[in-house]
Amino acid sequence: MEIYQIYSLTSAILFVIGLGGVFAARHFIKKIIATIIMGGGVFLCFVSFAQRDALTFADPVPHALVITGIVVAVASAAFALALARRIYQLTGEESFTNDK
Amino acid sequence: MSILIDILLAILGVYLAMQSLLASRLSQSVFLFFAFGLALALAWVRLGAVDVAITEAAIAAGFLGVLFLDALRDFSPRDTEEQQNLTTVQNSLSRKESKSLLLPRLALVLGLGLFLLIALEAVWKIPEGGGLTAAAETLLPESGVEHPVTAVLLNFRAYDTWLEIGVILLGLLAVFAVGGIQIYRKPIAAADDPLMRQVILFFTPVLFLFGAFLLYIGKSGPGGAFQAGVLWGAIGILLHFGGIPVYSWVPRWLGHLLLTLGLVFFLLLGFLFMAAGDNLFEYPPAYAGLLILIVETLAAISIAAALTAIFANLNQMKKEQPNDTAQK
Amino acid sequence: MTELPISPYPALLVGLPILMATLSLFFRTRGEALVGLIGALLTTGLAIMAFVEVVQRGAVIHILGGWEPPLGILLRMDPLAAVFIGMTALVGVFISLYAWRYFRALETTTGGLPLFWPLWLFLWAGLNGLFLSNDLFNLFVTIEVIGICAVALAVLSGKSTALSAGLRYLLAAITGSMAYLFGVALIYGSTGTLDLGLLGQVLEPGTTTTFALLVITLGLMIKMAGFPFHFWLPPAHSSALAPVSALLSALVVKGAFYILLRLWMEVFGVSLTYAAGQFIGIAGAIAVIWGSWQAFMQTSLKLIVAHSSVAQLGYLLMVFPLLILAPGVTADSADWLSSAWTAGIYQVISHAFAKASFFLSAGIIIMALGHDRIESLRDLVGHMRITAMAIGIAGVSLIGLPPSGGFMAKWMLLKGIFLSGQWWWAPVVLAGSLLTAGYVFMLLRLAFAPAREKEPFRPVPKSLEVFALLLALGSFLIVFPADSLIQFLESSEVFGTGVESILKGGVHGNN
Amino acid sequence: MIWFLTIVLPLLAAIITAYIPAGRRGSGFIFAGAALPALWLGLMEVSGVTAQWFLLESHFSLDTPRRIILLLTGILWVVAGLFAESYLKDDARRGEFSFYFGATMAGNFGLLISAEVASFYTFFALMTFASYGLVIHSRTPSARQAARIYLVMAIIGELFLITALYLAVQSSGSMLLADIPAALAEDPNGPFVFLLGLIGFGVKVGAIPLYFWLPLAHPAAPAPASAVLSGAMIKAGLVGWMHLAPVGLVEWSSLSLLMVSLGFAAALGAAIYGLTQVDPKTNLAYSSISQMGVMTILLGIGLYGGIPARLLLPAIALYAFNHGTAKALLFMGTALPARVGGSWRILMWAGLGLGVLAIAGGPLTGGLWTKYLVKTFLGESSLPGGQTFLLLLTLSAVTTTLLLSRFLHLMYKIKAPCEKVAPAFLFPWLLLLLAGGWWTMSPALLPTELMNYITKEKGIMAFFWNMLTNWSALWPITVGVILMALTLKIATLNRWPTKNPLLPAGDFLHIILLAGSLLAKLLQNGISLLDSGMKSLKGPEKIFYSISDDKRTSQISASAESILRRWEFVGIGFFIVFLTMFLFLR
Repeated sequence: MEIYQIYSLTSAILFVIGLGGVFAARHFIKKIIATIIMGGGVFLCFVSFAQRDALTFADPVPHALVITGIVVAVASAAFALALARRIYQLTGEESFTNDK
Repeated sequence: MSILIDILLAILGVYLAMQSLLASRLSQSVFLFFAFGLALALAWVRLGAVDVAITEAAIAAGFLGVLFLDALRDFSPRDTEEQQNLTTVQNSLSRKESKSLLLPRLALVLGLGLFLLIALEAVWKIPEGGGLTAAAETLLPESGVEHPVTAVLLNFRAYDTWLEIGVILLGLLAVFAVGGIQIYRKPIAAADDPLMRQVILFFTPVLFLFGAFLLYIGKSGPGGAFQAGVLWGAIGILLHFGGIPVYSWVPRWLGHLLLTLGLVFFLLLGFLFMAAGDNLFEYPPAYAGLLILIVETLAAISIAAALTAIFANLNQMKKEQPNDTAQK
Repeated sequence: MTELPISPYPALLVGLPILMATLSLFFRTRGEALVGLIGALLTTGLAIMAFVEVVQRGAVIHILGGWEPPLGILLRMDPLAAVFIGMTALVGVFISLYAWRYFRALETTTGGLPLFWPLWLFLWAGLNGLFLSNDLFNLFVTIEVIGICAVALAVLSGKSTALSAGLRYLLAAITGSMAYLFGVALIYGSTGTLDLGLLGQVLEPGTTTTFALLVITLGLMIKMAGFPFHFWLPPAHSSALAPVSALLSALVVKGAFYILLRLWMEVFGVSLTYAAGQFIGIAGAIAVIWGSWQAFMQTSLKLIVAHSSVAQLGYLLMVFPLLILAPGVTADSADWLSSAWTAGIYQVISHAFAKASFFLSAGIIIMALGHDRIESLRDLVGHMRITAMAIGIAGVSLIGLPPSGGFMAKWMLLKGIFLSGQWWWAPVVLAGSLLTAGYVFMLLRLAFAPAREKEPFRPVPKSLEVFALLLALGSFLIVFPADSLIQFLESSEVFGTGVESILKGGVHGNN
Repeated sequence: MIWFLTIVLPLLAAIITAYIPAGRRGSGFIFAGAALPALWLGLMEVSGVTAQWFLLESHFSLDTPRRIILLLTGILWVVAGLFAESYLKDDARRGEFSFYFGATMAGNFGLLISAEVASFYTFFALMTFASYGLVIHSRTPSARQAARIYLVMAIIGELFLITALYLAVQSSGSMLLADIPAALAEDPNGPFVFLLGLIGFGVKVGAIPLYFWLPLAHPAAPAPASAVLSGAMIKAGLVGWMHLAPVGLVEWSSLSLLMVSLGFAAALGAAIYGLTQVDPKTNLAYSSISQMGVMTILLGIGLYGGIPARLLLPAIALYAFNHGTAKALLFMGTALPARVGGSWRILMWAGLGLGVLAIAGGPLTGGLWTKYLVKTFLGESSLPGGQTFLLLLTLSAVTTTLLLSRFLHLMYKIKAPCEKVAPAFLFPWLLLLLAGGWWTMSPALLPTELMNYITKEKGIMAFFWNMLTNWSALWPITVGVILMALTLKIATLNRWPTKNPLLPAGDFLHIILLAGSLLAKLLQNGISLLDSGMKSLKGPEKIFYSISDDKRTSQISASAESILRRWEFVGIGFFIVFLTMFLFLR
C-alpha cells in the first residue's frame, strides 16, 4: 500500500461523509460544513494523485486546481453562511421546513 | 513508521469530519470543523502540497472558521439537536415524525454504505494516468517562474485563476445581495477595546510583511497571490475586530477599485497582448516573470479587500436591525 | 486541435461581460443600470459577430495563454456552442431590456436593485465560458460562477421565502458541483488530462470511469433539476424577481444540460450502455408527467410556470435514450440521431424563449395586481391584451402546437422515437402535451372569463409587455430558419452522433 | 409570390382590421382584397412553388379537387368578410372578431394550398384554434359552453390527426401529401392509419359519432362566421380525408362499408334529429352534418375500388362546392328576416328558397347536377347493396327537404320590421347567389374528363334540361314539402315544438356527458374522493377538472411533492439513481 492510496481512500470516505451530511443534517450550518467536507474529500483525491505522479516534483496541475477549488468552495460557503444568517434573522428558522 | 503517521492522520480526519456533523452542540461542530481543516492541512503537507496546505489553513480553516465562529454568535446558543431530542420526548407529535423519519434515515445510511463501497473500489482500481508532471517540467522554463504550481496557476491555467478571482468578487456581491435591498451600507464598528486595538496594531505590520514575503516567494517556492491575499485580508479582519473598520474608512470608489483591481488588470493585460496578436493571457516569455508578479500583487490586494468586505458584511448582519422586514 | 482557425471571439465573449460588470460597480443606481444595459447590448453584438464568424469559418478555437492542451486550456466554439451562445444572447438581450424598464419602475420603492446588473453580466460571462469550455476543470469553475450568480440573483428581492429557496438552491448547486468535481478528480487521476477532446480518445472503460461518469452525471442532474432532483427549482424560480426567474429557467438550467450532453456524447462513450440511457429517459419521462401534473395543481402563476420548467427539462432527458444505441446498431444505420439532436436543441431554444416570456408576463401581472393568484387573471384579456397574448403564444409553444419551436421539438422527438422503434416514449410525449394544454388553457380560460369583481389593475409600462410578447413570438420565429440552423449544426462534430453501446460491458454487453 | 400572398394577406388583414376604430368602415373590403389571391388560384392554374425557409421546406401547389374547394373557400370568405362588416357594425368586439376572422382565413387558405404535411398541419391547426375566437365571440353562456366543447374536441382531433399524418409520413417516406395515398395503399398498416385520420379529420367534418360539437358551435358564432364554419371550414376536414384516402387503389371493404353506413346514418339521422330543433341555425348545422354524410358516402365508395381518384375526388369537391355556397347563403340568411322589410323580402325569400333547393338537389339547380354525380357513382360501384343505397339516397332528399322546409318555416315566423328597409349586408348576400351551385357545371370547375364520363358526349346542357332527371329530382322534394305543409296545416298533426327544442342540441354529447359523469362518480367513489360531487355537466374536461380540483387530490399531490422536496428523500433518490445506473453500466 502506497502512501497516496491511504489518502485517496480517505478522500472517498470524506466525500461520502459530506454527502451524507448534506442529506441528513438538519441545521443550516451543518449542511454547509458538510459541503465543505465533501469538497475536502475531492481535493484530497486530487492531491493524492499528484503525489503518485511525482517526478522531480509532484504534479503541479492538481495542486493548482485544488487551490482554485478551495477558493471557489470558500466563496460559496461564505455566501451560504450569509444566507443562513439572514434567514435566521428574518424568520428564526435554523433548518429547512418541509411544508414548502 | 511514516505510513503509520499517514494512517493515523487519515483516521483523525475521518473522525473529525464525522464528529463535526454528529456533534450535538453547534459550537462543538464548528470547533471540530476547524480542527478538521487543520488535519487536512497536515495531510496536504504529508502529500507534499505545501501551497495547498497554506491555502487550506489560511482560507478554508482560518477565514471560514472565523466566519463560522462569527455566525455562532448569531444562531441560538442552545443546543439544537439536543433540544430537538428534548422536545421529541415531550411532544408525541414530533416523536411520531422522528419515527416516520427512521425508515428514510435507514435507507439513507444503506445507500451511503453502498455508495461508499463502490467509491472505494473506484478509487482503489484507478489506473495509472501519468499526470502532467512531465509536460509541466518541460514547459516550466518558458513560464517565467520557477515554482511549478505558480506556473500552472498564473500562466498555464491563468484563465481558471482569473475566473477564480472573479468568483471571490462574486462571493462578495452575493453576500451583498443577501442583505436584501439595502446594499453598500457602511459597516458598523465593533466595540472599542483599547488593549485589543494595541495588540492588533502590533500584529498588522508583521502580517503585512509576511504576506508580502509569501507573495514574493511564490515565484520560486510555495506561496503566492491567494496565500498573501488571505494574510492581508486577515489584517483587515483583525482591524475590524479591533474597532478599526478599514472597510468603512475607504471611500466607495477606492473600495471598488481595490476589489476589482486584480480581476480587471489581469483581463486588460490579457486583452492588451491579445490586441498584439497573441492569445488571451499569453505573456511574452521575457517579461512573464515580472508581469506575473504584478498580476499576483494586484490579485492579492483584491482578494484581501474582498475577504475583508465579506467578513465585515457578515459580521454586521447581527447588529443591523432587520428593519426591512417591515417592508415585506 | 490546432488545425482549427484561431479567433479572438471566444476570449472576448467571456472577458467583455466581466469587464462591463466590474465597470458597472463604480456607478450609482441609474448609472449602473445604464452601464449594465450597454454591457448587455455590447455582449449581444459580440455574440452575433461571433456567431457569424463561426458560420463563415466553421469551428474556431482560442488557445488561452498560448499553451495547448493537455497543460493549457482551450476554448472551442463549434456550431453547437455558437447556437447556445446565440440563444443566450437573444434571450438575454430581451430580458435585459425588460429588466432595465422593470427596475426603473421599481426604483421608487426599492432603490432599483442595482446589483442585478453586475451579477447578470457575470452570469452571462459564465454561461458563455461554459458553452466554450473544452476542459473538465474549467467547466467546474464556470458552473460555480453560474451557480453563485444564479443564487445571488434569486435572492435579490430579500424576502425570506426567496432567501430560504436560495439557500436550498445553493446547497443543491454546491453538492452537485462537488459530485461533479469528484468525478473530474478520478478522471484526471486515471488519464492525466482534462481536455475533452483528448479524453474522448484516451478514456478506458472500468469501474473508475463508470463511477466518475455516475457522480458527474448525478451532479449535473442535480444542477439541471432532473427528476428526482428538482426539489430546489420550483421554490427558487417562483420566488425570484421576474427578470431573474426568466434568466434562471431560460438559460441557467440549460448550462448543466449542455455539459451533460457533451460529456456523454464526446467523452464517456466508452462506458455507456443502452440500459443506462433508458434509465435516464425514464427519469425524464417521470419528470414530464410529474412536473406537468404539479404545474396543473398550483394556484399561483409563477409556481405553475416553475413546475412547468421541471416538465420541460424532462423532455431534454428523454433525448438521451435515443442517442445511446442498442447493442448491434451502428451509428451509420441509426437514422434518427439527427432528429433526436434537433429535438434536444429545439427544446432548449424554444423553452428558453417561451419560458422567459412566461416569467416576464408573470412579472407584469404581479406588478399590475400585486400578487399572482391565478383567479385574479380573470378578464386579463380586457385589461392587458398584450400580456394575455404573450402568455397565450408562449403557452402554445410549451404545449407544442405548430408552428412553434416547441412543436418542432416534440415533432422531432416523436420522429426520433418512432424511427428508433422505442415507441414506449411516445405516450409520455403526448400525455405531457395534454397536461401542458391543461394548465395553459386553464390560464387562458381565466384570461377570457369576465371579472367577478373589479380588481384594480395598476398601470404597467407598455414596453414591458412588448418585450414579453417579442420573446413569445421568438419561440415561433425560430422555426423559420430551422432548415439552415440544422444544416449549420450538422457541421458541428458532435451533432448527430450517437453512442454505440456494443461490447462495452454492462447488462447488454459482454456477459 | 401569389402563393405567399394567399396566406400573408389574410394575416395582414387580420392585424390591420383589428385596429380599425369602431364606426369606421372598410374591413369588409380589406378582407375581400385579402381573399383575392385565393380566388385567382382557384380560377387559374398556377404552377406550385417550394419555400425552403419555411418549416421543413414547404411546398405549395393545387390539384383539381383542392382548386375547386379553394375557389369555394375564397368566395365564401369574400362574401362573409363583406357581410361581417355591416353585420357587426355595432359590435363592441369587432376588432377582436376581425383578428380571429383573418387568422382563420389564413389557416383555411394555407391548408388548402399546402402540398406537404408540415405546413398542412400547421395551417390546419391555425384555422382550428383561431376559429375558437369566432365561436366564443358573443361570450354568452351557450357560446362559452360551445367553445369549450369545440376546443376539447379540436384538441382530441388534432392528436389523432397528427398521429395519422405522422404515421403516413413514416410509411411514405416523404413529406409530400401527394405521396401518401399510394404509400398507404401498399402499407399493411394503411387501413389503421387511415382510420386514425378518419377520426382526426372526422371531428372537423362532423362525422358520426364525432359531430356533437358542431350543432353547438356553428350556431353560436355570428352569422358570417357560421357561414364560413359550415360552408368552408368543415370542408377542410374533407380535404384532409381526401389527402389520406387511397381512392381507387385499394379494396378496403370494411372501412368502405363503415364510411358508407356512417354516411347514411348521418345523412338521414341528422336530418331527422334536426327537425326537432327550434333555432334555425341549429337546424342548418344538422343539415350540414347530413350533407357531409353524403360526401362521406362518396369517399367511402372510393375505398371499395373501381372508381379512379381523378373522377371521384373532383366529384366530391363539386358536391362540396354546391353545398358550401348554398349553406353559406342560408346561414347568412338567418340574419335577414328580422331586418329586411317591405318588398325586399321577396328577394330574400327567393334567395333562401334557391339555397334550399340547391341543397336538396331540386330541379334546374346546381344541386341537381352534383346529386346526380353521387347517384352515378353509387350506382356504378360494386359495393354490396348498391340498389338499397340508391333508394336511401332518394329518401335522404325527402328528409333534407323536410328539414329545410322546417327551416324556412322557422324563418317565416321571425317577425319582420314594419318599415321597408334593407340592411347593408343584403347586397353581399345577393352576391353569393351569383356564386351559386350552377358553377359546378361550368367548364371553369368541371374537369372535362369527369363531364365526358358522366354525360357521355351529350354535353352538360342536355343534361341540365333533361326532363326525366328534373322530374326524378322534383318528386322527393314535393313529397317533403307536402309533408311539411300537411303537418303545419292540420292541427292534430302539428306537433312541432316552438319554444324549446324537443331534444337538446348536440344530442350525443349529452350521452357522453352522462356516461362521463357516471364514470367520474365511480372513480371518485373508488378512491373515496366523493366530496364535491358532480356539480354540473359543463363539458367533458370537467371530469378531469373535478378530479384535479378535489381537495384530496391536491393534498395528496402536494404532500408527495413536499416529500420529494425533503433532503432525506432527495438523498435516497440520489442513491437509488446511482445504484440503478451503476448496475446498468457495470
